[in-house]
Amino acid sequence: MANDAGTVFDVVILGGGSGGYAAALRAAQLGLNVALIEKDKLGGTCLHYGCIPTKALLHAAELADNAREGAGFGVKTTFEGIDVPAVNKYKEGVTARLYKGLQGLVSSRGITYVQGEGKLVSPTAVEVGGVRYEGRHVVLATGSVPKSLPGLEIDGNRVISSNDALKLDRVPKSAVVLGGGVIGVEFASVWKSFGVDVTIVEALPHLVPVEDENSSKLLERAFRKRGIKFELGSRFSGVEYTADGIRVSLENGKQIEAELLLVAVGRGPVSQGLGYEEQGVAMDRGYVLVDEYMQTNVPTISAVGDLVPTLQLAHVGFGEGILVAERLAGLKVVPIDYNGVPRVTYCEPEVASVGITEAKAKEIYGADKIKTVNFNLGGNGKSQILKTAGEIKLVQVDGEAVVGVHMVGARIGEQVGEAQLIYNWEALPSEVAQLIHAHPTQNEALGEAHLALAGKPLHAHD
Amino acid sequence: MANDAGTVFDVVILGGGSGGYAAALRAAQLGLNVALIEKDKLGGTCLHYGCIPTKALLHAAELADNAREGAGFGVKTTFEGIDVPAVNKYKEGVTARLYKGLQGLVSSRGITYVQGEGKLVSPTAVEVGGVRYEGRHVVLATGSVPKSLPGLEIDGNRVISSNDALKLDRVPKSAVVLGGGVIGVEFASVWKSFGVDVTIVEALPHLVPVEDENSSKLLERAFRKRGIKFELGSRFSGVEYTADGIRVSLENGKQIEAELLLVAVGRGPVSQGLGYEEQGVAMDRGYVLVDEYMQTNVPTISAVGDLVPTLQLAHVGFGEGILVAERLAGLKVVPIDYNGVPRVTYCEPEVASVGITEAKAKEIYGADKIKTVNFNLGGNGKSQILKTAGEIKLVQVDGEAVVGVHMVGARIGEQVGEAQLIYNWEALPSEVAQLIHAHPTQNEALGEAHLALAGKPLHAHD
Amino acid sequence: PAANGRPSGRVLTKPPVRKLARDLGVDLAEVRPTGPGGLVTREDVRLHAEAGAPPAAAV
Ligand SMILES: Cc1cc2nc3c(=O)[nH]c(=O)nc-3n(C[C@H](O)[C@H](O)[C@H](O)COP(=O)(O)OP(=O)(O)OC[C@H]3O[C@@H](n4cnc5c(N)ncnc54)[C@H](O)[C@@H]3O)c2cc1C
Ligand SMILES: Cc1cc2nc3c(=O)[nH]c(=O)nc-3n(C[C@H](O)[C@H](O)[C@H](O)COP(=O)(O)OP(=O)(O)OC[C@H]3O[C@@H](n4cnc5c(N)ncnc54)[C@H](O)[C@@H]3O)c2cc1C
Repeated sequence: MANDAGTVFDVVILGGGSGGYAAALRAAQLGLNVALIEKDKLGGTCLHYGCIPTKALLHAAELADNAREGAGFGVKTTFEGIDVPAVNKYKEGVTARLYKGLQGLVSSRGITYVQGEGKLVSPTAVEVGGVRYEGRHVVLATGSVPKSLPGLEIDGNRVISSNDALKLDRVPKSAVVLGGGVIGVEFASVWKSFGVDVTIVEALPHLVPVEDENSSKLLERAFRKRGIKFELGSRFSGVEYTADGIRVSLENGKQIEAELLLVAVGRGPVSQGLGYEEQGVAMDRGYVLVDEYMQTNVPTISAVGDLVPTLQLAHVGFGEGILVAERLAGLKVVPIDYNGVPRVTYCEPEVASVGITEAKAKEIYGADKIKTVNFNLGGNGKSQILKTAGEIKLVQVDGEAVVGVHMVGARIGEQVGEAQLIYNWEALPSEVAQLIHAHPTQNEALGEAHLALAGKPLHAHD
Repeated sequence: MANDAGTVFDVVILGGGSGGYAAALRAAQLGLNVALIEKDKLGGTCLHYGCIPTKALLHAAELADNAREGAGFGVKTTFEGIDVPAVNKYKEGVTARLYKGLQGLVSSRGITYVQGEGKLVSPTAVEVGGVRYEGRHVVLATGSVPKSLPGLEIDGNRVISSNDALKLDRVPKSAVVLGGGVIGVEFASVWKSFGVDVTIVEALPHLVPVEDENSSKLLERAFRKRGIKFELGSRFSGVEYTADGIRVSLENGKQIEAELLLVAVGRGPVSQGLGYEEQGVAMDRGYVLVDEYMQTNVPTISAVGDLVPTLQLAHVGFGEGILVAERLAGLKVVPIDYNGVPRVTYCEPEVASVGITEAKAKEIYGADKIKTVNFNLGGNGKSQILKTAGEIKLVQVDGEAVVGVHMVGARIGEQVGEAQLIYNWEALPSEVAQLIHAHPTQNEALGEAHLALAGKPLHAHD
Repeated sequence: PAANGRPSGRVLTKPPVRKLARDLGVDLAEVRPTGPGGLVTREDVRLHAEAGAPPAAAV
C-alpha cells in the first residue's frame, strides 16, 4: 500500500535525533528513498538539550576557572562572574550553527523531512497528522527523556531536569544534584565553576559508578579539592519546599538545603502510546529489543539510539543508525562491539575510557591473568603545564592485548581516539610502545603507559 | 683499558639531553652499566631551554587570550597584563618538578652521572676534567645550539636567541622574529598573546615551510586574523641598532623597527673541539653521520638526537636513544620510520602532522594516484565550542593507506597520537571509519575525515 | 625504508599486524592466513618470517 502521496519509501524513520538522522543521511547516501519524521527539532536531544549545550557550558566553566587562577600562571586576570544571557547566547549560537549545517545536509541529500508527531500504524507505516508514510522498512528512533524517582515530581522550577537546567536564567546560589552519573557530574562541575555551592547525592558507593573504580576515586579526589561536595552510598528519601528553595532528605537521616534540586537519575525510552506494542514489537521496560543488527522481532522494523537498551551515547546512535542504513541498502555489516565504544565524561577533570574495567576483566579472565599499569600524569610535562592531576590506567590480559584504557585528567577525553584504535585493533603494548609519541603532549602519557606495560617505562619508575 | 676508577662501563654517554638520557635510562634498565656525562643540566635543551619552558609560555598565552575574549562566551573576565616574574616562576616551577623527577630516575636506575664537560679521547673513552671514562661503547649526544646567519651577531640583549627569549625580564613592546619555522612561530604566538607587536620574516614563501602547504596557508590565515604580521619570501639583509631598539632591513628594501630581534633560523650541532674528527668519526657540516641503527663509521661509537641529521625533535632523541640502548643490549631493533614520527607546532592555532605532504606523495607515487580530503573543523561541534577554525587533511595513495595527516586548529596537536597509529599501522580509511568516535570531541573530526575518505561522510557534504 | 613497502594492499589483517609484517620484512600477500574469515594473524606473520622468506627474485 502506498502512502497518501503515492510513494513507498525505502525507509521511514521515526525520530530525528542522533540515531535517526544518521540512519537517514547514510541511507540517502546509499541511494535509498528516505522519510525522516521529527516532532520537535532535527538533531534531537544531543544537539538541542544534551551533548552540545552542556559542552558549551563546560567550556565557559573552564574559562571561568582559568580567569580565577591566572595569577598562578603569571597572567593577571580577574573573574567577575557569569553573564547568564551572554552564556546562553554563546551556547545557542553554537547549537544554531550546527543545526543549520545539519538541516542543509538533510535537504541536500534529498531526504523527505516531515515535521510532526508520528505513530507506528503498521509494520511498514507511520502516520503523522493523518498522513500515512509507507516504507519497505521502518526505523524507530524516538530516543529518551529524563526520568525521575517514584514520588519525586519535577516541577521545572525548583526541582528540575537537565532540560530545565539548560534554560536557567540565573546562576543559583546552591544546588543539590541527584545522581552522580555522567549528566550529574557534568552539571555539578559547571555550576561549581560558576560559583554555585554544589552537593551531589549518589546511591551507589562512587561517582561515575560504571567507570573503573580507579577513575571514580580520582574524580572524587579532584572534586573534593574543587570543593564539590558529595554524599555517596546515600539514598534519596524526599524533598520539601522551603521558603526560598528545597530541602533534600536522605535515608541516612541527613538533610541538605539548597536553591534547587537537579534530578539526574537517568533517562528512559520514549515508546509509550506510539503503537510499538500494538504492532507486535517486543519490548522490555519501555526499551525496544533488537538483535545485534538492530532489527526487532518484526522483520520490517529496526530500532536505534537511546530507545534500545545499549549505551545512551550520541555516537552509539550514529553507529547504530549507520549500521541499519547499510544493512537496508544490502551492504555487509559488522555488529558493534559496545565495549569498544569510547566513553567521555566532560567534567573537570575529564574521565574517559574504552574497553572493560579491571573488575570486569578479572571476572571474565580470572584475576591471575590480569595485569594493570597506572601512569601518573605527574610525570607528563604537558599535564604539569596545565596543572592537572590524573592517571592513565591500562588493563591487560595474559601479557597480550590491552582490554581496558581508563583515564582521568583535564582535556584527557581527547586521548580516547588513540585508545579506541588500540582496543579495537587488539594492539599489543609493545606495538604502541614502539611508536614514540610527540613531546610534550598529553598524548605521550598514553605512549608512556604502554611503554611501562611493555616493560620499558621511560619517564616512570619501573 | 679501564678508566681511572678501574671500571669499564658498558656504555659511556656524552650529553644528558633527550637523546642521551633516554639511552642511559633504557640501557640501565636492560642491565647495562652506564656513565652519563653532562656539562650543564640533566634534561638538556628540551627541559631547560626548549620544549617545556616554551609550552608553559604558550599555555600562559592561551590563558591571556581566554581572559581577553571571555565576554564572547558569557564569562566576565578581564586581562590586565602579564606579570613577568610570576610567569617565569610558573615556567621554572614546571621545569623544576620534571627536572627533579628525571634526576630521581637516573639515580634510581644506578647510572653513574658525571657532571662536567667531556671530550672523546679514543673510540671507547671520554675524558672529563682529567678523568677518563672507558666504555665498551660510546654514545655521542651533545645536541645542538641556536644558529645565526653570516654577519648577524646575537648580542643577547637586542638581538637574541631562543635561550635569551626565555629569560626576558619584560614583555617587549615589539619584536621581529627572523624565521617562520617551529620555534619562530611559537614565540611569535606567545608574544602576540602577551600584547607584543610582532612581525615574522621568513625567506621561504610560507610559514612552517616543511608542513603541507595547506597547513601553512591555514596558519597564515589564522595569524593574519590575530594581527601577527609576516613577510614571506623575504630575505634578511641586515640589522642596525636604533636609539631604543633595532631596525631590520630586508633584501626587498623593506625596513622594520622593533624593540628586539629574535633570531630563530635553526639550530646547529654541538660537535666542534670534542674530539669527534680526531677519532675518525665521519661528519658532514658538523653533523655526525650514522646508519639507520644510529651507528657511526666507528663501530664502537653511536650518535643520537640533534647531533645527527634527522628531525630535531625531543621524541626523536628519545626514540634514537632507546634504539641504541636496545641494540647495545643485544635486542633486535627496528629502524625508525622518520615519516612516521609525529610533529607538533604548539602555536595558536596548533599545527600537527604525521606522514608525508601531498606534494611529496605526488612526487613519490604520481599525481594521479593521490587523493586528498579536507575536513573543515566548522563541522566539528567541539571545535565550534572552542571557536577555533582549521582543517584535518588526509593524503591517500591508490585508494588504500593514508600516507599523510595534516591538521590545524586549537589544541589539535593532541590528535596526532591517533594519526600516528593510523599512519604507522597502515590502516585503511574504512578501518578507521568503522570505529565511531566519541561525540562531541575534536577527536571525532579525525573520524569524520576518514569517513569522508571511505566515501561515507556523516557530518560533511559528499 | 617504508616508502617502497606501502601501501601493502588489501590483505585482510588488523592494522598493527601490517606494521609487524613491515618490520619483519614479510610480504603479507605471501602469508597463509589462519584467522577467522581469512584474516592474517600475528602468529601467521611470525611463522612466515621464521620459515624464512623465499628468495624474492633471482638476481
Ligand atoms: C544533558 C545531556 C548531556 C549529554 N551529553 C552527551 C555527550 O556528551 N556525549 C554523548 O555521546 N551523549 C550525550 N548525551 C546523550 C545523547 O544526547 C543521546 O544518547 C542521543 O541524543 C540519543 O539519540 P537518539 O536519536 O536515540 O535520541 P534523541 O536524540 O532523544 O532523539 C529522538 C528524537 O525523536 C523525536 N521524537 C520522539 N518521539 C517522536 C514522535 N512520536 N514523532 C516524531 N518525533 C519523535 C524527538 O523529538 C527527538 O528529536 C547527553 C544527554 C543529555 C540529556
Ligand atoms: C625553543 C625550543 C623549543 C623546542 N620545542 C620542542 C618541542 O616542543 N618538541 C620537541 O620535540 N622538540 C622541541 N625542541 C627541540 C628539542 O629541544 C631537541 O630536539 C632536543 O633537546 C634534542 O635532544 P638532544 O639530546 O639531542 O640535545 P640537547 O637537548 O641539546 O642535549 C645535549 C646535551 O649535551 C650537553 N653537552 C654538550 N656538549 C657537551 C660536552 N662536551 N660534555 C658534556 N655535556 C655536553 C648539553 O649541555 C646538553 O645538555 C625545541 C627546541 C628549542 C630550542
